[in-house]
Amino acid sequence: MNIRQREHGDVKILDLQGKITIGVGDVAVRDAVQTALAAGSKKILLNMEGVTTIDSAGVGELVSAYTTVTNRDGVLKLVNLPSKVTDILQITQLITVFEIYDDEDEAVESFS
Amino acid sequence: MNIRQREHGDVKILDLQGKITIGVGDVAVRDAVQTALAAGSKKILLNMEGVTTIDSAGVGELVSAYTTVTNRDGVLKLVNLPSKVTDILQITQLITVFEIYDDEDEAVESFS
Amino acid sequence: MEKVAPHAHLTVVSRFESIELVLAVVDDLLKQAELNGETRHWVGLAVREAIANAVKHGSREEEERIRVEATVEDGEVIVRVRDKGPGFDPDELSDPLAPENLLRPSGRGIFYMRKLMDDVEFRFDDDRGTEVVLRKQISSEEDFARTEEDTG
Amino acid sequence: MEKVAPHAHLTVVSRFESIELVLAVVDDLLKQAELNGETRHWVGLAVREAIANAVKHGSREEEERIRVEATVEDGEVIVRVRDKGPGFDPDELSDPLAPENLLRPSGRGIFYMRKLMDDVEFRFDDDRGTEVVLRKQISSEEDFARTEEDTG
Ligand SMILES: Nc1ncnc2c1ncn2[C@@H]1O[C@H](COP(=O)(O)OP(=O)(O)O)[C@@H](O)[C@H]1O
Ligand SMILES: Nc1ncnc2c1ncn2[C@@H]1O[C@H](COP(=O)(O)OP(=O)(O)O)[C@@H](O)[C@H]1O
Repeated sequence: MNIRQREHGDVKILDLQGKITIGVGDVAVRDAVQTALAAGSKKILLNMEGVTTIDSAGVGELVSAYTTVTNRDGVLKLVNLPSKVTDILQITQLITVFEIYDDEDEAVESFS
Repeated sequence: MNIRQREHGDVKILDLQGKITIGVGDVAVRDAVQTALAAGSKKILLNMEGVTTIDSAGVGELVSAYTTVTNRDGVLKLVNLPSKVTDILQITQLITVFEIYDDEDEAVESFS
Repeated sequence: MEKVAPHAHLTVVSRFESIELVLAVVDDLLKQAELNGETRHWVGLAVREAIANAVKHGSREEEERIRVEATVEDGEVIVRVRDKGPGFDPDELSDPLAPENLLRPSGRGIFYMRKLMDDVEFRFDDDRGTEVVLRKQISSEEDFARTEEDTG
Repeated sequence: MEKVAPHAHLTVVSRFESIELVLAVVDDLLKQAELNGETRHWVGLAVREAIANAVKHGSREEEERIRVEATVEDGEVIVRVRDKGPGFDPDELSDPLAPENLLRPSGRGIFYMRKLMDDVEFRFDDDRGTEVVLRKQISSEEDFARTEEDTG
């Protein structure tokens, strides 16, 4: 798991690359979201384009990120889901919990 | 196997990195030596510092490189052998066949 | 001459770092059986969940070992993951789709295994420990690789 | 509770690319047995040679399978590599140290195996194929890892 941070206006974009799986990727996602929150970001967009595998621990981490950000009056959204990630979120009916976009510009605009 | 080429005067130095093992590294070494010969190099120094593993196919490739270069009136020498490479050449009594140096400058000078 | 079915059986240390090694072995096996990348991905994910559970819930001591056995035979992938833990009651599992569980950070592993495989069975034995057996029929056309590239 | 010795048994496709997977599995096993990096390197090299031979000399058809079995038990590493080839006569091997062979590009694999391991045995069977059994005692202090780092 490799995470790059970018900013687009007041939206913090985290580009997730690789596996969000137990013991490695899951912790990396948590840390990146915590760091963004600590730095004052309230609008966080996870760009999932580079995610190759996500397991139940990774899904749990996405859910935790979502609830943590929401509890702090922030907004967390997802963009560019590979089909393998969509399928996995679908199976546990989380696809309707997250706000998901196909296009980054559209996602960024939706925050304002 | 990763091979970088350098020149020091008329000595062609090949920095070998990684595994010289069957099916991958062995072919890479052969190609690099052939390319150096084709480009007119007669003095070839194999820098073994980055070699992590060598198997019998790799040893065979070193021997072939040695005989090919020698047959074309060239000179092939080795420098910076990790102990695992030295041990392997020792076992098959090849340590005395090759001209081996501990120091690159010394090795380069020895060609002139 | 005796036929060799794709088969792997190995012990690994009970820690998350072992997952990638097991996955590499299982993936190679599924390639031997000429399964396509899609099917290999989903079977691999079920195996990840099974090993993660063995590591998380299946140790009585530090750094115990987990046994993994995988075969592809008679049109079926079978993967067994065995740990030394005390086991659990599969009837007591909570439903991850229940509204009160939907936003919980855990509790989805076995649910995924069941969705991704045809059959998931748990066996408990005081001496042998806990075993999960994952099965998937691969007789259907859609699981097989169509091209060389697809198996790569 | 039943004791689990470090153990791995797997089939791989007979091609050089399979070597790294087998080596990863064997190395993990030797780490489980707490052998140090040096010992793991040399055992690994002997295993490389055995698999390379099975791939090079041990196939009757394209892409046959090779079986590998590795254990560490009672202070001994045992690795078996079995291929489907016709075998050979170990008494007919040429000596790589003979002056006329010293500069030959091949013929050193078995010699290395014998130097790196305590015992190398070949078994031939029309039905089971060719098997090489590599053994190394690890009772001596020098094979064990002294620190955590050494096993890493
Ligand atoms: N190998 C195992 N040994 C003991 N308990 C297990 C094992 N696998 C699963 N469990 C139990 O089943 C529960 C549900 O597992 P799972 O659906 O994978 O979700 P999670 O592991 O995230 O809790 C676990 O919390 C645990 O109590
Ligand atoms: N698994 C095997 N099946 C058949 N023949 C083998 C096998 N392993 C070794 N041999 C024979 O033994 C010879 C010597 O093997 P080795 O010392 O490893 O050198 P090399 O493989 O470089 O020739 C080989 O050339 C081959 O004829």
